[in-house]
Amino acid sequence: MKIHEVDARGIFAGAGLPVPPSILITQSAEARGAAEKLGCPVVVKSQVLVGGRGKAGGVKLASTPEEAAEKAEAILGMDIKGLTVEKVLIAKAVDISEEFYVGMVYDRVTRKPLMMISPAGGIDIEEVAKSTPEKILKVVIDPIAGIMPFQLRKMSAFLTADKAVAKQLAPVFNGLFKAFMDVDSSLAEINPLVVSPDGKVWAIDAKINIDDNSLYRHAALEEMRDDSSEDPGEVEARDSDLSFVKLDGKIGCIVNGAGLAMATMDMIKYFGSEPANFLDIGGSSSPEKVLAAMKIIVRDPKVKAILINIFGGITRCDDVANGLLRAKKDLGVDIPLVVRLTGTNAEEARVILEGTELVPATTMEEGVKKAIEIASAS
Amino acid sequence: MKIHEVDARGIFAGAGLPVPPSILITQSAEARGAAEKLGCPVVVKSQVLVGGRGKAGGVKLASTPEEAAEKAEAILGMDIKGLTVEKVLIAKAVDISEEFYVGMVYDRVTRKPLMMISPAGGIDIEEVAKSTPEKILKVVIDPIAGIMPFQLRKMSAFLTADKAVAKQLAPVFNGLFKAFMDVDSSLAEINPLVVSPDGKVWAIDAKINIDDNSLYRHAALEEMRDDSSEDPGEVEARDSDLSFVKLDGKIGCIVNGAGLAMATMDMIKYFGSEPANFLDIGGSSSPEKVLAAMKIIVRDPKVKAILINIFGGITRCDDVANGLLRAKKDLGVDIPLVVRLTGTNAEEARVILEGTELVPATTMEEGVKKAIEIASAS
Amino acid sequence: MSILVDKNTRLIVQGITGRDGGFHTSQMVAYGTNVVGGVTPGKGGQKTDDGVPVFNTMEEAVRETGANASVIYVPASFAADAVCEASDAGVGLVVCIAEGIPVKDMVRALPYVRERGTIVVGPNCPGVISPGRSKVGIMPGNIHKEGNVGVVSRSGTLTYEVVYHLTQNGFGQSTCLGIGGDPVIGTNLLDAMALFAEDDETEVVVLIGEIGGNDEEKAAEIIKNGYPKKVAAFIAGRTAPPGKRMGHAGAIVTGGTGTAAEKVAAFKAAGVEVAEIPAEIAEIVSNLL
Amino acid sequence: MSILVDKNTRLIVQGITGRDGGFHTSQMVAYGTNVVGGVTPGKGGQKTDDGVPVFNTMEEAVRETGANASVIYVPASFAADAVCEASDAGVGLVVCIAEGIPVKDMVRALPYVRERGTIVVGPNCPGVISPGRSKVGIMPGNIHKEGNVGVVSRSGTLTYEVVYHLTQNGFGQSTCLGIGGDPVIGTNLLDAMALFAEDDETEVVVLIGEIGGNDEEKAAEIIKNGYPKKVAAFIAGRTAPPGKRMGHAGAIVTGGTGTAAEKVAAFKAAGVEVAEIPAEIAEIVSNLL
Repeated sequence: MKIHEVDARGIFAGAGLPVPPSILITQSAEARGAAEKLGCPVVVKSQVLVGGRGKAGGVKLASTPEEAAEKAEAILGMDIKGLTVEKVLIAKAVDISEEFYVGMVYDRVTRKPLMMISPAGGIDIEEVAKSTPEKILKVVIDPIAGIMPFQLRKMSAFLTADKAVAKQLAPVFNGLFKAFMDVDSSLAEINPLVVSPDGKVWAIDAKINIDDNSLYRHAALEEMRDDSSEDPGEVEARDSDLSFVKLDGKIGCIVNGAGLAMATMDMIKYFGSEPANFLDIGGSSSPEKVLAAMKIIVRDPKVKAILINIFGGITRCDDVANGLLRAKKDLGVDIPLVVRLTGTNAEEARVILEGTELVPATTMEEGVKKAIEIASAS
Repeated sequence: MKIHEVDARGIFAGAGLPVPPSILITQSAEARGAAEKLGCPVVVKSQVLVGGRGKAGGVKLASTPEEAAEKAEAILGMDIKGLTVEKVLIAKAVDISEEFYVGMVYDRVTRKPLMMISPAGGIDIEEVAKSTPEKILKVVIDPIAGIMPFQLRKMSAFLTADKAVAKQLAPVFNGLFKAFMDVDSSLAEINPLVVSPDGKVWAIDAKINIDDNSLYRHAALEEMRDDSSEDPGEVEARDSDLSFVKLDGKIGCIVNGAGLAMATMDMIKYFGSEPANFLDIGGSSSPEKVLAAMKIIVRDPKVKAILINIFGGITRCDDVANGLLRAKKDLGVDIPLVVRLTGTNAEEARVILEGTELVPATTMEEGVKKAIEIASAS
Repeated sequence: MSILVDKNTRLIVQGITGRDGGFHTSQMVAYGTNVVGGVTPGKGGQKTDDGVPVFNTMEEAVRETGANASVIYVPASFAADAVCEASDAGVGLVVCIAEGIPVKDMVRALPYVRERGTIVVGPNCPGVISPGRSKVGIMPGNIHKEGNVGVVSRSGTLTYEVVYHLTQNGFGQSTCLGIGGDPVIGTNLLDAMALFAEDDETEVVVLIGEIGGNDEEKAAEIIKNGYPKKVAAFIAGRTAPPGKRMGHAGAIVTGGTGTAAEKVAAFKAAGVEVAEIPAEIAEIVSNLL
Repeated sequence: MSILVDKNTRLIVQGITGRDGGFHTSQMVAYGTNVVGGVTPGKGGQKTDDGVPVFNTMEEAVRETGANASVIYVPASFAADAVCEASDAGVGLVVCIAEGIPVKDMVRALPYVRERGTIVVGPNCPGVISPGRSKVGIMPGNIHKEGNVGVVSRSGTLTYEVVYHLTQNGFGQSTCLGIGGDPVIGTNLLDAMALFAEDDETEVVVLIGEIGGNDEEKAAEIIKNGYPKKVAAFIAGRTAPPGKRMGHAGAIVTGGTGTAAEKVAAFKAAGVEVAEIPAEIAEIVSNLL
């Protein structure tokens, strides 16, 4: 789960990181007061859950309260990568003499938290990683013991030779690690972490993703979820415990298992068409889940055929069959359904579907081909 | 370092353990007020740094404030194993229906904290360990991750089948572990941990030893040190960074290294005499340390000869020789000194000591035999 | 031989009295897996419908049954603790089927179990099966067949699909292993490859990868430097949109972007044939054998 | 052979610019130890009087010198971190001379280094010497002599005493190892015995124990069950008073009281001759060879 910068700033500040003060507003009329309270210059920052806000014009500097109001007015309501800006953060601006990058994720190889730092922070950090990887230091951190003193020394020395700055970095690293662990983060970034001309260190941007699996123990974080920044289909899918990503093709897919779902999409492409979505109904799927999946897919007017590809292990094919029939009836679905059901209770499912309009397929390949054929014909 | 029960209770209470309220007094006149404030019955407990206070009569129950005053009067000033009782704790008494033992140390084998628990707590726990070891559960605890939930379940189940009691035990185990780690303890014990007839769990005794090496980072704990409860020679030795234990024989020993010091004592015994002390002057020993060591030993009137046994590695033999000569002069030592110096700068030392009254020896065995001979002759 | 599980596997089911645990215990028993016991705290002393004794703790279960492996079906919030409990009790293999476990919990549990020498498969995985000998997990047993193809996969049902084609075409399996799709797992693609490398019975290893991470790229490197078994591969996610990126950090950590195209290219550069669709795996295996 | 250190040992001295570190670096260099570098944060770029280059971090030191071992002379409060730093930098052996380290610090450091495969000797120990090849520690080199007796000891100067007698009587040593007297140490008596068991050069192992703990009792059990080397023993502390007891817990944990009498009895029951005084060790070794 992604959370807004303003919430990430709050978490960082709580972990002791030096975050400049800021005020969140939703009306441009509030911008002037906020800027006056904070003292100018301020930065006016759109709060949307996508990257590249700066490049899209969603982050502006303002040197007077009047200017802050103007910028807020311009940014509120702006469209950034398909998302409408509904909130703006007015943050105290910091003069920048150096920009560092500091980020954390879990490392799949060592199975431990990994902190990555670079003295070349800012918007081009990915380019730095590609072209000058020696400018990135990766430090594996013991998940329980935390960052060792020798690691803090090494990391500080990698970013700066200035002892007064280095002294402020250890609490930043420790604070970022603490925040990362405390909120069950899957990604935490400060980009940039800056040094101002007076030698003070500031975290002027904040990004935190939360591990969805941990939300059951973080009620406060769950409240930071912003559904308005997401595709409504994806939100609905999540509420039904489905995994859904909208795409652009003609063939809707309902599959059990993420790997098989991707393989199904790949095969649709391989045989010359395009999938309309990724949809994984997961393991033990009830008829209700199939119904919910169908509901989301039929809403897409581009969809000309729906392929149901199920390899039953925990998933019972008869459950799926019943769900399909109910969906067809309840939703009045008139899009052709191609159904491939193999594995647990496949025979029962075959019996259930016999004599219906559903198009049966015995293999995934056959299913894909039939769906493409139907979609092309319509 | 040992600390008093009253201090250990404070540490336990701070870690969330259920410790009955108590008041420390130094005058018997304060006992009545304390008992009234706490509410009777109360336990009157001598605060001395030795075990077996109960058996020595240093712990008494009082059912009225008057009785508390009488008991405090009797206990204050009492001698327990050579120590005078100067403080008494008045603690709210708890009715007991079950007594558990819960203790923690570091385990040398796994190099991890080890919690030991028994449903047969109380004063005879060591007997329990010897005769019915199956009544003791030892649980190795991860020093950083702490006690795992499955371990808490197992431990609770080992002590009780009563779910309401078990529910109170998990915080006790976690709290004891936390206290043990937080104060750099080398030993922490609750004996007994009791269940009162109303089903409540109480830690009615508390014992904590602190790792001396950690005191540099625990100023508050260092203040809990009670020198009055220790042998003055041992206190003086510690202040001079020496390790000293008083014994009963005629031959004083000054040795570098604990192992060699013990081997020297063993050899004195082996050749028919008894050592007057254990004294390890440690590694890089300055003449000052030798002087301090000598000062402590000559105070013992039983000592008839002093054996200096040094195998110089870091310790320089000439340093030791100079210290000996200075001690002999400054302290006016007339007890015969037998000196065996081998290793680093032994030749320089030999030159320094040439022509003095000090009795030279070339081997440890020769030194021990000469010292015994001299001591027997005097 | 085979890897991880065989006729000598003596299995405890953690969470045996739960809905999933109970159902799959029956399935495993029916397949012939030697399920020697189950654990559910507070339900010790019972027996399941399959006659499997239930214990309160793993320690008790191992002591009473001589178990050497466990499979975990407990709810996500208890699963990491169950992994540690199993390891502490001394089993050498823990297969964690449970899904939805916070990454942090596994990150904390894995060093604990590694210190005790336990191999963890999963979490969030279908499990391990050595056809004809032992099935530890949730995969449909009947699609498998004894043979000399080792299968290791990051996904569940896609593995069934591939195995189905293998079996249909007469290629049995030594062991099929679903390692799970979570970011932090006990046994990864490379660990599984190392196990297959040591297995006499396995002649071909089928690697079923997918987008994300860079284990496939590393596997390709290992193969390039000389891997003792023949390898066939399949990568799912060629059409996946770049989609939800892991911020900058995700790209920095892997060095690449983890796309299917990169993985396919890496395998091809290592001389590994990569199937375009699952059915092709059987053809490739056929050519290799 | 020998154990732990030999002519191939490439040593870094951590805390090389300190008083003890500097002094013992000179001593080790004079003995012939291959000291390839030193570390003191903030003093990188210097050279010591012995011409040894100083680095800021262990990582840098190892990268620049190809070191495979380190010895630690830093103050107690920094020592556990230095152990972890050395392990993280990839050296296989860390000899921690530093004394006065809180037990908790080592308890937290040891799993970290074990995970990385580093052997730690100490803390609070004299170090390791393979006479004629490499001396890593603070022991006087000149009392040693090359030979086939392995010595492992819980104490420092007592070891010198025993080694002195061995050398005087013509019995050289393969390796002499002081494991340190702290309650929690990286390499204990049993670990050292296991290393000597694998060493072709070592024919007799001399165990120098003392009161406390129960490693000696366990060593006796190992010998009883068949240990491949001949063993001679010495136990210090026969006259030690029960003294400062470790509360009930201390006695419970070991099962015994850790007295010298118990340890001597255990060794004798295992057929190991125990010297009454240090000089006797040479006689016993003489009889065994």
